[in-house]
Amino acid sequence: MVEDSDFEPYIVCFACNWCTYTGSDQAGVSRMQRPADVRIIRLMCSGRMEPRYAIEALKNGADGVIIGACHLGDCHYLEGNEKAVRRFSVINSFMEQYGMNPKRFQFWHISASEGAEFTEHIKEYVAELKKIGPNPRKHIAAKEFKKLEEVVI
Amino acid sequence: MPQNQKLLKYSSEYSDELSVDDELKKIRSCIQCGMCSAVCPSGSFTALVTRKIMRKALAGDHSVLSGPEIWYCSTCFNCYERCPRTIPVTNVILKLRNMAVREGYLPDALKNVIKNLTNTGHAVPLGGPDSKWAKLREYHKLKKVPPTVHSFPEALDELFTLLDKIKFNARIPYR
Amino acid sequence: MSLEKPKPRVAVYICHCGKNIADVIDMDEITEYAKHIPNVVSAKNYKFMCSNAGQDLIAEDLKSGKIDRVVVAACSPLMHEETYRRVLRENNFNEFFFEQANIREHASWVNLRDHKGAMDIAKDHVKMAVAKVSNDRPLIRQKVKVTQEALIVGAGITGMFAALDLANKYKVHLVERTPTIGGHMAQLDKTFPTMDCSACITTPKMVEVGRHPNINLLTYSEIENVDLNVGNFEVQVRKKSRRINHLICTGCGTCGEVCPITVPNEFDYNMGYRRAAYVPFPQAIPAQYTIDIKNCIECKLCVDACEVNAIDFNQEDEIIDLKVGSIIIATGNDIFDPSTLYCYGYQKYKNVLIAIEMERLLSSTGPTLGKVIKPSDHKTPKRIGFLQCVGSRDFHEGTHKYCSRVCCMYAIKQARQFKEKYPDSEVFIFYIDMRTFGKGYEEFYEIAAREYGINFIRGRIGDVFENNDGSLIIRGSDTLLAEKYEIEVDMLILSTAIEARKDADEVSRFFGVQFSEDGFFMEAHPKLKPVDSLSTGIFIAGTCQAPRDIPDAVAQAKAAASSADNFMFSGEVEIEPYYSMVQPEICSGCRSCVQLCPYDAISFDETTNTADINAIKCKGCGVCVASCPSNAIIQNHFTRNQILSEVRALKPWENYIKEN
Amino acid sequence: MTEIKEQKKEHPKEELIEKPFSDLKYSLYLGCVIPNRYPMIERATRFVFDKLGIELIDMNGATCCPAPGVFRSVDKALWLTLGARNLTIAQNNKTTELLTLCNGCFGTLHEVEHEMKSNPDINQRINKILAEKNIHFDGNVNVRQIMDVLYFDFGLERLKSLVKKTLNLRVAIHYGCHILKPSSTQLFGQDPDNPTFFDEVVETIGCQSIDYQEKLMCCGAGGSLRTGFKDNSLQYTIEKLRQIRKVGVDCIVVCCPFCHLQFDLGQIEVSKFLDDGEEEFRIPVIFITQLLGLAMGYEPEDLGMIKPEEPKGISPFVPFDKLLKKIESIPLDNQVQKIKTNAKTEAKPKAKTKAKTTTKGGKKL
Repeated sequence: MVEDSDFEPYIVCFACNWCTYTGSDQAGVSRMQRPADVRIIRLMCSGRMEPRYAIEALKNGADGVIIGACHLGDCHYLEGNEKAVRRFSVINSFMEQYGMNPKRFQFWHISASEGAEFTEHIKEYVAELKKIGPNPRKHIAAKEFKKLEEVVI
Repeated sequence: MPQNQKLLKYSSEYSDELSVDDELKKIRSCIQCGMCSAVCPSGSFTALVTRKIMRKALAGDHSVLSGPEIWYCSTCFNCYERCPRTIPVTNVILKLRNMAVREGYLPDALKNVIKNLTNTGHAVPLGGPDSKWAKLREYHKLKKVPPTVHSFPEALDELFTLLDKIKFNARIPYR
Repeated sequence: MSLEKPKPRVAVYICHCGKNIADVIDMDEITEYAKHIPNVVSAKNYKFMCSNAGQDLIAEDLKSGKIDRVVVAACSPLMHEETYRRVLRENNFNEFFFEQANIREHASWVNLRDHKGAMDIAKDHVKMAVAKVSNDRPLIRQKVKVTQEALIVGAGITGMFAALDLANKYKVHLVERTPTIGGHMAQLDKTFPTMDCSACITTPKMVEVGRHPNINLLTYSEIENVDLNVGNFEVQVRKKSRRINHLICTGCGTCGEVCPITVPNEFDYNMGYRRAAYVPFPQAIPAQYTIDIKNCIECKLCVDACEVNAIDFNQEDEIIDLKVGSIIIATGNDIFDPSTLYCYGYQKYKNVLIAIEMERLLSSTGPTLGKVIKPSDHKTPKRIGFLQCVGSRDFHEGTHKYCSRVCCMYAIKQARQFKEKYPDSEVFIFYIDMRTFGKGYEEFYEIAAREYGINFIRGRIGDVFENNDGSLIIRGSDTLLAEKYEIEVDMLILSTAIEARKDADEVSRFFGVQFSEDGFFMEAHPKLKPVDSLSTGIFIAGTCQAPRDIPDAVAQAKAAASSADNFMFSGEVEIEPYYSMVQPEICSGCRSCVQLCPYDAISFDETTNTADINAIKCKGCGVCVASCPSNAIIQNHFTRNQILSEVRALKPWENYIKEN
Repeated sequence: MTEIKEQKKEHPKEELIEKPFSDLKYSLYLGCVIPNRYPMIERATRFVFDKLGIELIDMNGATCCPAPGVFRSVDKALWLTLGARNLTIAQNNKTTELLTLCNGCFGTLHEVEHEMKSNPDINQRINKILAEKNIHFDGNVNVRQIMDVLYFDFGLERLKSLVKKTLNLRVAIHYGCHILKPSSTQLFGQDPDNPTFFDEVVETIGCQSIDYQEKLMCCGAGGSLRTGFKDNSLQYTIEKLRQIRKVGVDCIVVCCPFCHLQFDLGQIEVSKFLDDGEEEFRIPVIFITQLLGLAMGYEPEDLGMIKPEEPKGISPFVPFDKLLKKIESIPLDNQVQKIKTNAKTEAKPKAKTKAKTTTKGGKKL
């Protein structure tokens, strides 16, 4: 097992182009430092987020998945984020059945001006994930990949 | 260079030490607006200019620790509340006092109070069961000795142990 | 034609961005890494990829025929995606065979000290971009006709200038919430640094706006709803009932004379009075009267008095439908209310005023006709003080971190005006820093001190106390002398901050524009697109974007007008081809997507029993794609395969395995 | 409930009012100045709280808080350690609420509580030190100040119902600093530049809070200033006393014994700074519980407002005589009603002026 102190979580963030992605850009422009644990994938709207993306990420061993959406009422596409919220709550209720800690799947409302909030949230989330520990799927994912490698090569 | 020149040599020694704490670090964003000294009641009567203290600490001027000014603060927190940059000015001064004490600048009058605490557990002790204050307590139909550390010798022992544990006597040059 | 899909040949270009990226991320290492990603045939790094030389680098490789897809690892795609797409376009490649990996904002800048961490992120982002670009498909931009009309929201100095500029070419609808146009500038007496009479500049422009045949002036009106079709925005405006028919009203003022109701006049910052039937000020445009129904008691004295029978108490709000090609938002600013800063005693002490109130007192059209008087006893003050940075440059909650830019100048201006009127008086300006940065501003400041004898005292005021006679004791500290002072003045003027409109969030929601951290509207790029919003065809100008003075506001108005003109001129606009498409052979006809589309872009074809998406109406949010139970809908450029390939490109366990 | 009935049976006549509540329970933290210099505050508080039906449990073996000015300045470790130790005594008393009668103690203990609860690093370090004596701070203690308890826990309504004597005194309130600031950890949620809780309590029990310039200024005692540079600290006090004298009051009311000491003994000490011909200060200083007791109709003796002939040189230093005479002349109950209605009609226009300022309806000119 990895010691808690060594463990750096791996977080995949699906960010809405109009708010969280821009907000994260703003955090960068303002040079707000955060743990180097987040990979950001751009979507046009959080409403585009499909459950399988999160599941795929977790299956691959990501320790946390974040959906970054606009605040309710501020959606660039009128109500995409509301649909995402509804979808998220359903998926999240299944997380435990998949053997995942529901905390590994997050839904955040970060507007384009909230680079500071984004940074703060990430710091807190990284600390929380460090407490929860690594994704148990990591081992399996690695083994599966190794097998695959053996077959292919 | 002539020996008698009094030129300021800037150093970030103090500001670096203060900046270990996220709150105190804000001192670096001081814009010298003068709000803290404007609302400082002590500044009306004494030589304390909080704004100057902030500047001296940032400039690394040694006189900020060696001078008496930091001890003129009555910790009323006016500056702390009003600073437009939300610098915790009072806490900066308290931290500077800590640093001054470490370097041996501790006002004499305070040494007595420290002695009181380290010997009796009270900064303002009763002065024994026969003192005039004990009599006053009796007059007011209260126990002659209050139910504080004064009534419990074992509590005083506990205090001594804790003081030893944090090596207080070794660190603070009050004796 | 071969049936087998040709293997994509991706070229990766890594930008140093000067030192912004190269200082944190080792260029050689990441270039070497990129070479080993599947599908990558070449990887290069260069100092500035966005420069001409950098673009040429891509163009050469494209021309050589060795590559057909491009990944640039540099800044945010929001910054330069368009630049690189153009390179592909110009070299006869489909511009959508391009992806940008953001390794500046999302890696190097947020991990300035953690070089290894930044490198890990950068590698992953490059890998994701390669994975995505490998699955990119050629797309064609759709073109839409643009309506040759413009909407301008807010008729202050910014809105008026933008309207006048655009109206020479296009029909312009100018919507204003209050009964008159003119905005804050109409309330000012003089303008710095030239000391022109504000009204003398503003009112002729107001008249021009009022008379312009191409400007449809909608005052006392508010935006009700907006349909955000790029190039063809459909806007509903509610024209509030004035209870007076403006086609008939001659503006004679009889109704105002007979009206028995007296209420504070907002235009004079509640210092003067108006009737319930009123024009805010004599030079208002339109000059016709309005009945303020909130305060009206419906005595109908005015109905009898009006000789042209213009008053109609049955008049109702009118909804006007507009279709416009571009929108300029110029909603202006609010003024900070310092009553919660108890130490300065605003609203507690009578003789503490805010600057805009002083402006009305100084104004020859103001409630006192230009005579400055103390509210406590109506006498002329002998000594006045100005306190700068009230609500600005303050990090407390409820106040603003930014500098409001204009307060230093307007305080000097008011001080000089006061001195001109009352040469025997004494004027103090308490400041932190005097920021007189504009053309002629520093000179204006210098003359104020030298010729007018205005006392500039560096150091904020701490407390204000009131004497029995209403005069004020000011206590502060002179930071240059390191001395505390106590000064007695008759009046204290607080130079209050400019702040975003309280209902700016409503406007932002209507038009889909974003906020900056300070509450003002966000420009698309702080330097290169200062009047563009992130929504195509919608522009922002004036103090709704940031605090600024009149010259800057006018400059922005003209910039926005020119941008809107540029946008509408060609008559058509290209829209991003990110729309979604139904694959009819897979569609099961369940109709679940039809209900979900917020734009009514999905229709159901009864004959084929499948859904169909209107590419023009679709804005590309992808909600339908995510919800389709048959996976029959695909979103261009963000297909399921692409996103999944991005997720799969990440190998979160790699580091973990290494460590064990 | 049974408790109340029993007590009633025992002393049915003595009870002016029935004990309204017995569910409130606090660990009473005395500090240094109250037990050792101003026992009358302890007496008044114990007496009045008993009548309010609030249970106070002694914190046996408590030390100095330690004083926020002196000890936090000297050594933060000492300050945190002893502060945390005092908190654990309340914990051992099986109470969650710790009541202090002093702003300074409140400043220290509240800040220590805050640091121990919010900063895991400090929590760990301090608990490690305390472990030497098998003590551990679990974090189940809330530090409360007497004003906070009267204002929130007991409440203004209940206080009002207990008033048996409308004193209608003109009083100068001194808030003190550490109860108001830093506002981030303060309990009242009021702007430290515009606090009202003390005024509200005093007005509720039938006195007039007289506004004076420098009302929110420090008394000068804190921050080791009195300890280290007494003359400087007295400059504060004389400034405040002059402003108070300007508006004319019957007494000064405080909620902190150190401020109390500074105003009481200070009035004697500032004599040397008086201008030529300036009258000596003799303004009685009383503690909030003493004022409350008087309003509830109790004898000054029960509230510690008497002083023995011997020994000399003890508190209080400013005599109460004039104040007590005035209070004696104020009748109980019946006529109270009349004064109350007067007060009500007076209060009305005040409310109106408030409304005026909020609408700010152009009445400026």
